[in-house]
Amino acid sequence: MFKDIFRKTKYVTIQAAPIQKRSPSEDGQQKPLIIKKKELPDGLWVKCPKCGEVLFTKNLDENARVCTACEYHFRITARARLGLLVDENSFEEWDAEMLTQDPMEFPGYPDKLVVAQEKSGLLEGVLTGQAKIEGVPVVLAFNEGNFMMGSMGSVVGEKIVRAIERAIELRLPVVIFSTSGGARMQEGILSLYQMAKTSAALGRLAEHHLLYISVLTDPTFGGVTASYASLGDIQIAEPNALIGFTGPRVIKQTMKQELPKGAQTAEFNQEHGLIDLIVGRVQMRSALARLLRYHQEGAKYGASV
Amino acid sequence: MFKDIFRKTKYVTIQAAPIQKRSPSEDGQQKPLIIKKKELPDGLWVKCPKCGEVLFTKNLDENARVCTACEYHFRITARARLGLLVDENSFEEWDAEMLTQDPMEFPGYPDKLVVAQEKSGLLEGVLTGQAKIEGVPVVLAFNEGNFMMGSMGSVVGEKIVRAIERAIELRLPVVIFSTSGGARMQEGILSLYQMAKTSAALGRLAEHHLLYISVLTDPTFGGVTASYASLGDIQIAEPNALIGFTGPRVIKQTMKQELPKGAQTAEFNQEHGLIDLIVGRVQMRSALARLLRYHQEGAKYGASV
Amino acid sequence: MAHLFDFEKPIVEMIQKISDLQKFSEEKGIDLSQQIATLEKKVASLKTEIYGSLEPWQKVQIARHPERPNFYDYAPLLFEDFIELKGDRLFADDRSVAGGIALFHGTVVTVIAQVKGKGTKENIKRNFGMPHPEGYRKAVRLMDQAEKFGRPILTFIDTPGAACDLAAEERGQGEAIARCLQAMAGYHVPVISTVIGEGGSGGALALGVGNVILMLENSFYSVIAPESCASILWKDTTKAKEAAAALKFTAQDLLRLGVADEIVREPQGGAHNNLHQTAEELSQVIAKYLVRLREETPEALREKRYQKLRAIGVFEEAATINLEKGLD
Amino acid sequence: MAHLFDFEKPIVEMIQKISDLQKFSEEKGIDLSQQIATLEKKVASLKTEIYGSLEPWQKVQIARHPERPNFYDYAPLLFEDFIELKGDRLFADDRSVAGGIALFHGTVVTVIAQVKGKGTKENIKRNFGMPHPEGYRKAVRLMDQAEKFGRPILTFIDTPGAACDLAAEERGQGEAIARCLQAMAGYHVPVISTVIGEGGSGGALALGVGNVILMLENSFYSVIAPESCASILWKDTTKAKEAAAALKFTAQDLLRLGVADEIVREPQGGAHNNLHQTAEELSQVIAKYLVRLREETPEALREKRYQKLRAIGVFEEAATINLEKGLD
Ligand SMILES: [Zn+2]
Ligand SMILES: [Zn+2]
Repeated sequence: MFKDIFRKTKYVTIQAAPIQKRSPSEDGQQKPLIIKKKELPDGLWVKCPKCGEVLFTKNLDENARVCTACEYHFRITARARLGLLVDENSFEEWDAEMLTQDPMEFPGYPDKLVVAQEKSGLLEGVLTGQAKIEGVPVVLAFNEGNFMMGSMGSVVGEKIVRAIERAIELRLPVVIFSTSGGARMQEGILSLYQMAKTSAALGRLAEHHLLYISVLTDPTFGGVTASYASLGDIQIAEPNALIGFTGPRVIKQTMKQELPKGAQTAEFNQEHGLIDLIVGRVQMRSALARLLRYHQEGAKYGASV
Repeated sequence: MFKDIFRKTKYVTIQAAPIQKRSPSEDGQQKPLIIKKKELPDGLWVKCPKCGEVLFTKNLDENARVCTACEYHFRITARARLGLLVDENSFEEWDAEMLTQDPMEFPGYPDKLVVAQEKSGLLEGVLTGQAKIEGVPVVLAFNEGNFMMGSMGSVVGEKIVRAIERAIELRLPVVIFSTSGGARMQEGILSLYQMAKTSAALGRLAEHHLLYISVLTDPTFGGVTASYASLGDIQIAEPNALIGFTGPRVIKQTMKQELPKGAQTAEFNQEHGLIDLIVGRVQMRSALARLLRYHQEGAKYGASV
Repeated sequence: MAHLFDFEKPIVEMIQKISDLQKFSEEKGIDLSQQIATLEKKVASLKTEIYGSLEPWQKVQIARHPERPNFYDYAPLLFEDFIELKGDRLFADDRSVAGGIALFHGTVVTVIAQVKGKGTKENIKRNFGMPHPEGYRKAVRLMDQAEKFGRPILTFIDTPGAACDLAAEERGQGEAIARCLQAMAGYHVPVISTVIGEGGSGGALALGVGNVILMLENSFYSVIAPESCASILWKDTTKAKEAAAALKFTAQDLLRLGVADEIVREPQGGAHNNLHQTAEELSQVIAKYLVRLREETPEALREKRYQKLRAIGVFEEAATINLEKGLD
Repeated sequence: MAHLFDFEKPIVEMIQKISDLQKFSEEKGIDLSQQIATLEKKVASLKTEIYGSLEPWQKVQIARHPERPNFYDYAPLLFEDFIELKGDRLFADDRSVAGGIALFHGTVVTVIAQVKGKGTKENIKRNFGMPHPEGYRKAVRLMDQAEKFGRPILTFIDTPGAACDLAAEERGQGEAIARCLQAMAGYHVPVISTVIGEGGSGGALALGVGNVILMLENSFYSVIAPESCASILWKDTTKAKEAAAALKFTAQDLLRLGVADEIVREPQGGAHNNLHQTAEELSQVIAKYLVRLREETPEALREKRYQKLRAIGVFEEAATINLEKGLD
């Protein structure tokens, strides 16, 4: 299933202006934006980093890139998640052409953006839009881990806020899949305030009594954990996903504190009361469909599902 | 100061029917209700149980029965608290004539009530009414520790709820001084539900944006801690007061767990985030007056105090 | 009958006698069917007699029966679907409180339940059904969502009481219970609370602020454990039986006192003798009240719940005696 | 000048020279008043030059000055009365966050502030001004009360960042900050946030959702600590100076970027050189904005705060370049 749907949605055509390099050192040298088609892993097999099992790529893809031996969840792209989740041809992408600027003229940022665009096949680190899951309409956002580690800059914040605001207009629930290293340093204070902006928008959604499901995937840290990823009516995590505010390396460096084994996993977070459900990727679609269905407006008491 | 005001309010005249003994074993033997005048301690001196200092009763009374050497707070009666707190002649008592029945026909309850009435000089374990503190009108309730350890039965619950409901009508803040061993066993499930009843009434007060200050005094436990005593917008405790849900003896017996030194004190509770302010009895009146003044309706933003 | 109560012995002895007779009849080829039929009738009437007149202390034993069905036994029978949601978002997930979203007779509801374990290992995990503050905070979190999304709330009470240890004190057990009480009183959705086993004091009450309060036939709901009451009254925990009678905490007492609205029938001898039958009764009674409550407006649901609480308590004022509904 | 920065040395040296000349003049009875006056003028112009063109990294050093006034220094000067209220009601009282009710220019306000300690002992008590989740939860609790009672909210930001240890992770640091952000965005009362020292990333932002955002002249407010940024960019924490310049986090930068609304002047050399003067400036600027905000309706306060947040961010759509206010 995974592979087919993946194929259907993989080759997206992006028609937008490339990032403009503003760094004076590179004046004039505008490098055209190349959206490379991401290939499926071209090897015939891959070794599971958790259990060491050698897996055929075909089998792995067919199992949503979840190890068939130990259920280790390989990281996947935003578009792959989308493909796994939504009803065929139901996805309408929003704000695909929004582009990052370099407001701080931050050293090396334009180059990093170009690399990220090439690596991810996306113009920016989040994919937003509207779709149906088992027939239930929903607004969706997916962080793209291959885009500067899913970090949140102005575009990511703005696209997420717009998606939430449109959900309010359309009276639809929102599901956001997070994968992020946190705020995007290169956009400085503007990046930081995207945390407040997205949290505020979700506050408005809540006032409209609309459902928000946050799905945390490996890894989710920093400014994203400290904003939209933690504000779900329902918090779902993929098994074994690492989730936290401060990364383990930083904790070790600054606090000279070695985290215990299993700290910051989805399971650790659930034990500490922060996660409602741990749902495997293969079961995600049906789990979300049930939850969405039970929160449809007609499902309020007095009516039946 | 303490002594004078105490004298003014000490000799209350209670005109109400005595408790009716309903226990069949004591049929006919109605013991008349005697409200004994509570005498001031008749010795000239008393020894502080904390620091061992020998204190002259007169000095102790003049210091609100707070040890002049170590600030140990001796327990005091509801009426004594009232005297320490409110503007002269400003107190209007409510529901003074409400009497407990014996709905469960609980063994020995009528006798216990008579003893409690004699010991406390009150018909039941709470004193409620309206008064002014430094000119600010307020609704007040005081548990009486000498009445069956300040336990909450139907009358205590009902009087507190009525006081809260009248505060809503009058748009006044509420201050409740708690001292209690918990729910009153002898009234069974009816006693238990007074917790829900008082908590629900405070919920209504909150919806009307009226201030509720809970003052916890030594000791406050059980059903009172698990209801109105914990629901203050502002939680104040007297120094060293013991406050908790389960008493230390029961924890020791059931859990074989010895509490660490200082557990369940006001200071322990403050460290654990449960108490806003620890205020000595001598400073209580002025502290409450400030808080009440800052919450007067005119003090809302746009106006000055 | 793995766990046998003393008061059940006459029944078991007679059943044994029938079994012996059958064996004898088969071995010897003697027709004893008439004698056996007579004895079987006697068993039936003995059961009716014994189980129909259980003393409070005997009900306590049934309510605490190690094989008494807990919430997780009922859930798959009561609900077409149940999605458990975890955590208080603050400190931990308390396993003595289960909560989530369920489909009940086609309606989406929020469910909150206290859960005792079966066996020592599970009991330790679930702290013997005694919630810590995080359990009550999880309950409030999930019930707040029920309010947000307009779902009825079903609570299931089954606890010896709230956790009574240092950790509970440190994290504000009193505050957690009080907030739960206050929150439940304020909701605009239907709330139905059912005591399915032990209803142990404030820890049970925290989930008991319903528009409707139901009790399984052999459950009890008490301000204090009978042992503790005996210890206070007579300095003697072995007098729990007497205390049980004094506390008037059975389903029948609470119905009479106007606190409980209806008693849900259990199979003869207790719910553990027939889980499916108990679940079916429970399902029907809850559904009946849910249908009624769904007729009410949100404001009326809240106001009537408040008035129900408001009316609990017996006292007199001056000469007037205040007799609340349900009290004779 | 107990703590001296390198860039202050020329000033100190010249002051020393003046002192030497004065001593010499007195001892020898020679009139050097003209020379001294000249030097004093030079000191003044040197101060203007040095302090008027501080580099970002120098501002970081002033903002982190061990003697820089903290909230507890300002409180008695800013407020006619301040009643500190403690605790999150859930777990603990976090001493790196102070909160309470204060009288400010005759108006009752709710105050929330991050507090670094002075000296090692106090710093340990206050976790170096790095709040744990309970600090943010206390803030939300107290701000919710401000909303309930219609009080304006003043927040004071001064933290290297939120606590970054296992305990913070266990108790949901991310959740606590996120809730704080969401809560602040929703209030109907005026909210004024002032960065008084360090504004360290998400931990600072948590108190930064104001209708008005003010910054002391030598404060900074950054998405990441300059040392960490240098470590990521150049694998070299000693390049913090370069990182500080790249991050554009000074008060002047934030004013230009449209995030900060006004800069509160500090005495020459930094707030630690004159607490009273700084407090007076701070008081006047906050009061000015409070008067303005009090003109607004509750709905407008909330809506304008949302729109202020909404406008933060720079991006382009297709050919249209979105230029937000304040950005040139
Ligand atoms: Zn594997
Ligand atoms: Zn003493």
